[in-house]
Amino acid sequence: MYTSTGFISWLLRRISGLALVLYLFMHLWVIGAANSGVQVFNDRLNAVQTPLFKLFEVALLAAVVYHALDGIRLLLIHYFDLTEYRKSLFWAVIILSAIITIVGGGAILVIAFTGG
Amino acid sequence: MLTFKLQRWSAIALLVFLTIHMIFMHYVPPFHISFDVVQARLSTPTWKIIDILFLFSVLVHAMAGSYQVITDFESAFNYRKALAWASVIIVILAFVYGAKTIWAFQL
Amino acid sequence: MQNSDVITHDVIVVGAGLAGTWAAMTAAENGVKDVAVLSKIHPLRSHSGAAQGGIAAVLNNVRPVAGTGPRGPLEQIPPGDDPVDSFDLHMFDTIKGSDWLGDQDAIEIMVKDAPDVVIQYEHMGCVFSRTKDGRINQRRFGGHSAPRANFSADRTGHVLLHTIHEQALFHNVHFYAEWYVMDLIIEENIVRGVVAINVLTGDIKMLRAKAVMFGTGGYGQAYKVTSNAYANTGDGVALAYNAGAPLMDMEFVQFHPTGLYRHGFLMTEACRGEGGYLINKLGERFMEKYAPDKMELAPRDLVSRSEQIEINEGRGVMEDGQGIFLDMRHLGREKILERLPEVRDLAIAFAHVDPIEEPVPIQPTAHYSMGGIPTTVDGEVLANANGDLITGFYAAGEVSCVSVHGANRLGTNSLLEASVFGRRAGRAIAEFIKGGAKLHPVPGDPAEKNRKMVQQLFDNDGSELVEDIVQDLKMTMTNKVGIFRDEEGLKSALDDIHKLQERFKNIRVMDKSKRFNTNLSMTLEASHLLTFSELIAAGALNRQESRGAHSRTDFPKRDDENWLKHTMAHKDEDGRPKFSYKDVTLYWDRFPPQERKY
Amino acid sequence: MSNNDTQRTVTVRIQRFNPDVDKKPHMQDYQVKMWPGMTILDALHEIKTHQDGSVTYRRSCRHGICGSCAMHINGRNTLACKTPIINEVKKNNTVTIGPLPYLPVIKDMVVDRTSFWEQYLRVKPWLIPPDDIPEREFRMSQEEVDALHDAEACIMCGACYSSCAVIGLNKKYLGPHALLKAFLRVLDPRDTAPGERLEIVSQADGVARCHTIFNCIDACPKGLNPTQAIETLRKLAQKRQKYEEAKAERQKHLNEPIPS
Ligand SMILES: Cc1cc2nc3c(=O)[nH]c(=O)nc-3n(C[C@H](O)[C@H](O)[C@H](O)COP(=O)(O)OP(=O)(O)OC[C@H]3O[C@@H](n4cnc5c(N)ncnc54)[C@H](O)[C@@H]3O)c2cc1C
Ligand code: HEM
Ligand code: SF4
Ligand code: F3S
Ligand code: FES
Repeated sequence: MYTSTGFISWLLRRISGLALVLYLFMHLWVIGAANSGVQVFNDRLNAVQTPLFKLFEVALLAAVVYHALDGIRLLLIHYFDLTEYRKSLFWAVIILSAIITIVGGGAILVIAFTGG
Repeated sequence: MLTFKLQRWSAIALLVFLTIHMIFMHYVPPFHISFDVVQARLSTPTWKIIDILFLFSVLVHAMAGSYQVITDFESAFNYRKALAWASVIIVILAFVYGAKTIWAFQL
Repeated sequence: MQNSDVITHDVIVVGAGLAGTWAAMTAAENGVKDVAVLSKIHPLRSHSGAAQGGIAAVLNNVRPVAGTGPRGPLEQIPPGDDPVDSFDLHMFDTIKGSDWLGDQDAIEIMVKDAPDVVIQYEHMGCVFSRTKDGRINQRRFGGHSAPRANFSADRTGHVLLHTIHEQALFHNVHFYAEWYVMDLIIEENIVRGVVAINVLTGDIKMLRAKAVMFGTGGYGQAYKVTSNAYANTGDGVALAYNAGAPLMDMEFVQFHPTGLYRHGFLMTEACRGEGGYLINKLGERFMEKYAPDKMELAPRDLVSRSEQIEINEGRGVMEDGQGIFLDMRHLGREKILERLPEVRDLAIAFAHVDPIEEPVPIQPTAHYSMGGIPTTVDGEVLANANGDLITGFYAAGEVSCVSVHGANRLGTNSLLEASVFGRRAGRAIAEFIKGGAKLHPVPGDPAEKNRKMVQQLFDNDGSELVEDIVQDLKMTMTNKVGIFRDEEGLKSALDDIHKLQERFKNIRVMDKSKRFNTNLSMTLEASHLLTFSELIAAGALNRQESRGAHSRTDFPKRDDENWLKHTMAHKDEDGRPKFSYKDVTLYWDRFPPQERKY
Repeated sequence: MSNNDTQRTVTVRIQRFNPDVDKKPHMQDYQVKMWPGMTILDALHEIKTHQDGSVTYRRSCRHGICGSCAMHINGRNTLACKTPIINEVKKNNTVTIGPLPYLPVIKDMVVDRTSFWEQYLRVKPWLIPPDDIPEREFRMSQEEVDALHDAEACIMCGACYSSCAVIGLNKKYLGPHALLKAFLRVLDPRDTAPGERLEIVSQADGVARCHTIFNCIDACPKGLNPTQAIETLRKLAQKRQKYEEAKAERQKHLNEPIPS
């Protein structure tokens, strides 16, 4: 295996992307309960809004944030010919993702445990 | 090339929709989501259009991405026509199902 | 002979450098369907790709700015202005460079074909550096009295090689990459084919052909400090000699003045062509003493000798005093980055010196083999000094000796030679094949003979390591058959070589496997080094004069009366070389011999 | 670095594999005495010629221009002949050398490059020139030449190819080297088949399969940038017709001086 920042970013992007796809279909199923009536919908939704699921949501947030920022990085490189800045952009994405995940994730947890 | 392009366009669309979605679903009160909350929001047509477009772009993006991941393997690459059709069908089915769900909130 | 073991083609070219590939491509272009090229390394790895400086041709695109002298800036020649360069001038420079040993008919052909070949390269996609108005750019080179080195930054050979290889692929030439040719079969003065090892599998096969062409390159690996690739072991000359062909002017080996100190890699002559200085320990531009007019841009033999004198007299640089400084700082960052990027990389990687900021330590390095297989101007190999031919056998490029370089080659003339005479050989081969050439029977089973020979090498299990013999040979050649030579040294060199040949009988091949056995090919290469080194030393011993790259301290003068002739070496029955001599073709009225001063 | 330091003995750890006799690759250690300026290739030469003749690798030019000696040194693809050994000696006094990744091993550091050359052939590396050939050279500006720099300087060593994770998964991908070659021809003002070439690179195994992993740039021992070439090809492929027209227009003036 040949590693470099580019390779790591690609691996993380793949993993996060696939995780998001998995989540997407689960999400569709959860929301899809609306087709079976109000009660079913609210039950299913309550089930996924317990504190445990909130932790899971933070992980999800990390995945989305990283994937999206990395996607932005790629788009920037594509359209503005920034291959020379690939490394600094990679580190920028990592740092930004960490910050957003901590702040955003913290907010989710605070909201979850204080009840908003 | 088509997959590649779909992936980028849908990514740009997602940047908009996903950001809206994340902020409104998770960081704007009420924080506990229930049928009524969703129905209240979806009663405005703008929201309905946004959600449908969001659904469409995320499905395209997700399936184009998955297709790319799978066909990167040489063994799957040889069946890429079939895989492409499968992806298209999944996108259509999921879209119909999702759109139906969004419609369901009109009740 | 088992049939599955025999491969047959119309034409077999050995060597995929510029000479071999040009011949193959041209033959195919001219209607020969079945052309195969064998190369012991992948074609694109051939040493032609290492050439840096340029390829000579009178294009008259560029001239010196009026009144700025021999090292001043260059400018494009505006349309309609008078040309500065001419065929006669290029011829004269080449002849003078060759110290009048070059055959002037061949030189004339090369010079006149040159613009056409360079333009053909350009039309085939070669990316040359350009003048302002979009023509091929030209630079100065040592010994050339006009800017006529056409170049692509400092990777000219690389670009030419890739271009011609692509064209050969386009013309459906079949390449056998990594096939090592180990035997040439000539019987009754008619070529029958070659025996080669498929390096990947270790299988040894007979390859038959109506015509065989050699473009196997030079033999610089016989020296300790060399600019040459590992692959330049003179296989071609040794194989031809062993098969009964003569070799010509082997004693003329060119030493390049600017090999990177200790490593020998080339710092192209373009470093000086672009204006670099040579400086000794005292900070003097010592070329003032030796070539007041041309200075650093005198021909290579002269500059190398001057450096060696400085070194011998204690004015060398570096710890051991064996170096000279090449100073390019005054060229400026921009020019170095644009014109000499690869050279700068080399200096930084291997000498830890950035030419933009510091002078680079260099020393003379073995560089080019003027001698080789004698041929006509159409690449047909001569059987003897009388001019008889070996039917179906062709050669071109550094392995051959047409002879356009005589006693000393001018820079940029050898890419040209390989291209011009490779192309001519290709055309001649096409004529030969279309004229009804026959596939001649192969007597005996040469492949089996070679298999046995290899088996014997494996079984030998002696006590000598091949590398020790090679290193001793390199020391001998460098110290005794190097830039300066004398009788005593040459005799002792011959003695050394004979002893080494004896020691070689007692070698051990460490790797005995079939698959990709480079230990075996290195062993065969070592035997070739021992074969032709003997000819260099013996030829040098016989030639009692100093001419071009051959410099005898005991005979410091050129002697046209006795030695204005080519040395021809034949393998005698006892396995030792037998010498005869061949006249040089001179146009007495146009280019009579003169004293050579720069 | 002191003299003592450069002349010490180092361990060279080589991945050995001869499929005829070995079931799987194994590591073998050799001790080599360094000298100042010694390269990895020099060390290998020392081992091969004095210690173990069966250690196998490709090499020719010794100075980074022929592309033979690309291998995997301390986890990086690079040219053995251009790498001073002193730079690679790790804390445990060891240099680790193996074959280029993702390619079938023929023997030790020698890898099977068949797919590499096949992809090179697929992009039709040769120039397809205009029908009417002038007597003299085609006119090109130095800027047009400079634009081709990376593609023209490529020595086809394969360091990029065998670092690309996509190649690791799928040998049908054209790969950075072949795309760089395609780039050379597409941008060359003299080439008349940009459309055909862009068609080739837009197929499913062409530019779209590059996931911008950048290993190719990081690996290239010549400091070239195949990714940028791929990006450019992607852009041109999307406006193929316009580009073809622009090029046809440029080709009308191939025979005229570049205006200054
Ligand atoms: C560092 C350097 C820089 C140079 N710069 C210049 C320059 O700027 N200008 C210039 O004009 N000249 C230059 N030269 C000289 C010039 O490069 C060579 O003379 C020329 O390229 C020789 O070409 P060739 O085709 O004869 O042989 P090569 O390119 O050496 O090709 C030899 C071929 O023969 C094959 N071969 C050899 N033995 C065997 C065998 N036993 N079996 C199968 N195949 C075999 C090899 O694989 C190879 O393909 C330079 C030389 C060097 C060393
Ligand atoms: C703002 C949001 C997003 C942006 C900007 C974005 C951007 C991108 C980009 C540019 C790629 C191409 C990568 C490549 O070709 O190598 C990609 C791949 C992918 N994306 Fe997204 N994406 C976003 C959100 C999502 C979401 C929500 C999902 C899941 C549902 C997703 C799933 C995928 C998958 C599976 C891939 C393929 C991975 C790969 O090829 O390596 N993306 N994304
Ligand atoms: S791009 Fe660089 S790494 Fe790739 S083949 Fe060319 S020179 Fe080697
Ligand atoms: S490593 Fe491979 S994926 Fe693209 S950027 Fe380079 S070719
Ligand atoms: S030996 Fe030629 S690139 Fe290393």
